[in-house]
Amino acid sequence: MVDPVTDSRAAPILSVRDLKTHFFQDEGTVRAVDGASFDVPRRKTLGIVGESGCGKSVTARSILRIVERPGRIVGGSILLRRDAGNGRAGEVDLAGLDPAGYEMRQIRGGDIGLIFQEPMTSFSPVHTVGNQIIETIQLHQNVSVEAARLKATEMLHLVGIPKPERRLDEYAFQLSGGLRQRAMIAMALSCGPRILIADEPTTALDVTTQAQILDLLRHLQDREGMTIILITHNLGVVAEMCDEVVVMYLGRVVEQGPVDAIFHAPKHPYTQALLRSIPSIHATVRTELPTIAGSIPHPYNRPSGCPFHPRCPDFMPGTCDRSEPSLRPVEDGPGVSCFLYHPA
Amino acid sequence: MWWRFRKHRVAMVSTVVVFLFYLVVICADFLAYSTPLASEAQRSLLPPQPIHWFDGGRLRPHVYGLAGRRDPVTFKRVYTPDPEKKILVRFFARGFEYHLFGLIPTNRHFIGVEGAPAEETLFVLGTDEQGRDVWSRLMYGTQTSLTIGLVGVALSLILGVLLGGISGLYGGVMDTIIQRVIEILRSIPTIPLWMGLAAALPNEWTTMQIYFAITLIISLVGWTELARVVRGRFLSLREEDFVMAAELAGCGQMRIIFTHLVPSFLSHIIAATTLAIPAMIISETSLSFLGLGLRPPAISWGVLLQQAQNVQALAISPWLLIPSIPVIIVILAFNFMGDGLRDAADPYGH
Amino acid sequence: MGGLGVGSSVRLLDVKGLRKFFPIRKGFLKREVGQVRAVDDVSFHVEKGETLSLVGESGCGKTTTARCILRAITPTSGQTLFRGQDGSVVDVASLPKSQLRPLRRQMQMIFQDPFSSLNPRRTLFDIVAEPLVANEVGTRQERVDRVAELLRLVGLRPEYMRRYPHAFSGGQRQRIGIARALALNPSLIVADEPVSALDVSVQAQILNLMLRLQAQLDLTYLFVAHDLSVVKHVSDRVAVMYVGKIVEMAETQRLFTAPRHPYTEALLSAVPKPDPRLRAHRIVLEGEVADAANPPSGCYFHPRCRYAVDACRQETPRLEEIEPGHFVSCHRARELTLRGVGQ
Amino acid sequence: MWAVSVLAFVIIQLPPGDYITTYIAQMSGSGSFVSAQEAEALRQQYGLDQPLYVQYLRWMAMILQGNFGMALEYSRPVAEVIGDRLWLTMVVSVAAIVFTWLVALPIGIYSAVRQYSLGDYIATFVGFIGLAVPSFMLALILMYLGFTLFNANIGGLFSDELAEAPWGLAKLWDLTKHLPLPALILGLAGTAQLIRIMRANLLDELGKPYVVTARARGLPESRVILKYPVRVALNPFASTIGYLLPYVVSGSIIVSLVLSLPTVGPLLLKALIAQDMFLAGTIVLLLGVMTVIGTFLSDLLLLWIDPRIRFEGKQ
Repeated sequence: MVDPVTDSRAAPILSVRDLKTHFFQDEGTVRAVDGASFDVPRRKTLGIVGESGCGKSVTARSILRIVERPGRIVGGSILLRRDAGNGRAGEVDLAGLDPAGYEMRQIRGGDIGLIFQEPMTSFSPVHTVGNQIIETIQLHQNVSVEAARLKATEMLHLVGIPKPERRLDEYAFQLSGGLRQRAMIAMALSCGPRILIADEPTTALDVTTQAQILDLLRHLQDREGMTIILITHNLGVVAEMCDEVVVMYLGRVVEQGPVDAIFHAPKHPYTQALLRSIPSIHATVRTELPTIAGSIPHPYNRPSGCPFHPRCPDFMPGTCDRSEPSLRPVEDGPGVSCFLYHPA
Repeated sequence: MWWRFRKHRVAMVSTVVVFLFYLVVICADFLAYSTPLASEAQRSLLPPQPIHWFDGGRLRPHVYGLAGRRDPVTFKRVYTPDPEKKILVRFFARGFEYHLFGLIPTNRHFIGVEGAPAEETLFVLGTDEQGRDVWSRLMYGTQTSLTIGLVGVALSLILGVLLGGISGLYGGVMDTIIQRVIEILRSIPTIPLWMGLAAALPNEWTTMQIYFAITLIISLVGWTELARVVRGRFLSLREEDFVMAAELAGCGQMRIIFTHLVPSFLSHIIAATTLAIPAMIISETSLSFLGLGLRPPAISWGVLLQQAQNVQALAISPWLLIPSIPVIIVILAFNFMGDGLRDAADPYGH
Repeated sequence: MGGLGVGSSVRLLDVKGLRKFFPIRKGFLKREVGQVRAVDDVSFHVEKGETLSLVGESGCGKTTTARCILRAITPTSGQTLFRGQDGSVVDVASLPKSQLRPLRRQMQMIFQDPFSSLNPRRTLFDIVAEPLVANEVGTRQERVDRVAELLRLVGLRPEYMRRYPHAFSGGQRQRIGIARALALNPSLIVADEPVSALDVSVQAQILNLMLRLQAQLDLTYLFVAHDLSVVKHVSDRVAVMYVGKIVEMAETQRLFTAPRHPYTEALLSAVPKPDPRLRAHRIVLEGEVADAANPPSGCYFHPRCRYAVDACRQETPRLEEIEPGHFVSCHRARELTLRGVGQ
Repeated sequence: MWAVSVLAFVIIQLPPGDYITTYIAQMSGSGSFVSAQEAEALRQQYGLDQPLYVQYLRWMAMILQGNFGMALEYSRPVAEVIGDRLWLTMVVSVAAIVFTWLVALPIGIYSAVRQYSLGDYIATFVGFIGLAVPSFMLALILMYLGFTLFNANIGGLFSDELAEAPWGLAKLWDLTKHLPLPALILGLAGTAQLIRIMRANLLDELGKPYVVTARARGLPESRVILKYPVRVALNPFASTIGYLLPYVVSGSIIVSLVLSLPTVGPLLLKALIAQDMFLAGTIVLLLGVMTVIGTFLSDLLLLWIDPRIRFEGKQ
């Protein structure tokens, strides 16, 4: 296994190596994540992009060890490097922990926070917003209810919710979509995690609300110095938010690199095609878009070799359909998983 | 839907069981070997006679004759099997005359004893107080109880689909009225309602009249559930985009209903109907058991079980409880079948 | 409403003062306690052969407008004048339901959800031939030929005719939906978010298909969408809606490069651009979209508008043509210089 | 409520003839003769000669004054005849419901959380049996088993020697001892149903994002399940109380008959057969009222536990 991006900066806060998460169903096995490797640089925003079924959400859930049955991590490691600040310095392999054990539970919410696409359904409909935030705080910090409540109010204030004391006692369905997502962020950040995983945090929101939430995330990152893993299918959001980008296709990382390199000098044919095919607000009016031929294969019949080869314009018969390329650095930076750059 | 249903093994087995039971319904006369009303005070409360299949290593099915004597202490007749007296059981034996499937006149029965004197006859499941053969009565009871379920469900189905359809399709005032009626009907405890209605049946009515009245009464409550299912499906389907697409394609109201809506909820109706049948059977059985449903000389499972109402009778002749076994089996089978159908009917279910 | 200034054009659709209010019913007696002004005095027209896009955020009334035009729902008031293929003009909004049928052949819809818009129990042939059958067009063999032709037109193999929709991917299903819409050679196609449920790479395929079909079959599109990037790729003109009203309407290029309404400006600025070098300072709107059941006084946008003055709080602005073909509903439209997006 | 009273009246009026007819029949059965004049006088006395709506209004007026009329067959006021029995009906029903809840909740939760486990299959199967066996049949079978295996009569609510005794601690204790069995028999079908409802509700809820969120916040699994999805799944569960009560009460009629429990069930049956309209009417009416109360209670409960309903319309 060759390390992809490891530059001179401090060790990445999280390293995923050859992660495999499979879903064992009656009809067959879905290899949702199948050998994904990437690093999450400290205090930066890493974007994970890909189309539906590429395994980006499952990757996020695998990191938190909340993959649901019949899904299971069948291989690989997830190394979390905690710093001394939390009092539990050192490296830990999340893939090796008991998903229901104490240590993993301390990491969830304590070291890694998670926010979801659906802010409406991410809160229990029968508990107040405050109840859930206070619960989280008390779970990870040994404080009284009053102190936890104070902290929760502070968090709501921090994410820009007006009248936080009152909102604390309201239910999620009483808040608007934007406020709900803010409350969700407040809950995820209430115990000061070093990593925030945001799984499609703005997909369900309107553009103007999306702008508000993205702004908030950026602001919070500057202030708290946390690492963000932003999972999205929206390349615009990635371009605006991320420092580093991971591109996934059918459960594998096809390319990783700094955002500028990915958008202006993409290496992998999939990344190139994806970027060309997105409708742009800067395009000339009424123009045809270059498209990627075909459609994403059904999860039960993955192509052999490089998963992208049936749709790839640079397909090399005899190579791409025979063996699987691995993620390797090319030139000075980005890691690419393609035989064009490192012949088999 | 079919292939999904077939994956449901228990449901498949249950379907076979239900099918077998209805075979009994069709062939009740053939399976019975004595007329259900033939009574003989001398033979009251005979215990079941187990069939012995082999005799001296040869297949020669027979039962032991029963020797009765009166217990000098309790004055009750006690019967003991007499291994010496072997009564041969024949297949396709001649018996009373009947019309097979209501058409073919015959006197052949599945099993029976031929040409034996009155006391040397067959009581596979024993006899009741009046000395009537429980097995034969059970066959006829099955016929009544299972058809009452079907007829009742058919009535409920017509009422339910009609009213539910009107309610879901047109909405407005009709919907409100039908919904209120359903609510009121459902808010009344069913058993007192049935009891009240059943008690209202005149004593002088014939068995047939009572049979239909009872079906009417039990379907009175049954239709509300079906109407709710139909209405619910109509309402949710009306929201589907493909219905609007059909409307925009210029389809008439009738075409939308029959090519888009009905096929989409037909499977749900079938499932709901299957689940409604056991409820009907239970209702009939309960009412007859209370003496408010079918009355003798009609025979149904409930009527049969009525004899098992008191503990003393049961303790002496536990075979009177035997009719409860088919009741439980049939109801279980219908429930499993309906459940399987319901799972298979839901195209978006896991 | 003034004309567009393009002399030779034919107005296929002319919407005047369209309104759709939904009653809010509450409580035990379902008493009407208010109204949601989903569409509130909307006027625009669509010319033959062009694409007009209705854009706006969720709940702005764009979908309701589209459905009112098709008479999938009956509008509260207003006119929608439609020019039939025989040249006659009828008001679809006030037509009795029984007379809608011939018109339905000329206006069709493409749906957002490629799953719920196709009946899972019918084959591709049944689905695509439905409009033909419903309108009694052709013999069975002619219908088979027509369906095959339609499937080829949208890029599907005619051999798939006997399959059921569940065997197809989202993009392919959307193609089936398009084939159904084209079956009767309509002149107007209303597309309600046709690509928003699709993956990025498939979006491009469907958009291209729609553009190609428009040129090939001389179609007119009313395109309803929330994604401004998609809109830019397909439309000739764009109308921006906010809380049931059109706030700005202009040719696409002009609207994107030189918007005149502050809401349009904010909307354009909020769209994330897929280019990290363009991380410009964004205009982030404060607050939430106004409630259509209880809208603010004056201009509905004023509580969020950074240019709002007193007049905006009191007077409701009217949609005015401030330049030929450029309609804006803003008191300060003429004095403000707003930021658009470059090429 | 009004509809219930009308319906109750209609039901009891449906039988042809009236109590007097039955009375005459009984009298002639025992050899005495009732003259037409006497019958007429009796009818007048009880107001049975009036048109139906008048009878109905008179009946309602009486009830509103707290007078339920005379139980003709017993020649005692209805209230007196029903008295204790109604109370015992309630005790038995409530016991059955408590049993239902105590059993159905944990099993339902277990079944959902360990879906497709052995325990789930067993629970599902037992549930099916519970649904399939009519309660009176279950009562019969248990009685038979009790009689043959333990030689004990398991019917009744009191021991023979205490049945007629005045209320006291001993009698109360006796009642408590006798209660579990009728409660089990009555509650089993409902239990089976509730297990299935709970399981289905919970399975729906378990996949919701808020459960995943709760897990992602580091909550222990037991708390994740019990605090969140179970709480939400309880809502539709609560709404079943409304129909559980009348269901159990009406079920108790048949079961009481088999187990010879001193509840209103056997009384109603006798009254219906004897066409004792005041008694039967009152019982049906009371059962109807119980249903309405049950529905009302479950609505209140729902309002209390589900904030979504509580805040509807307050926005």
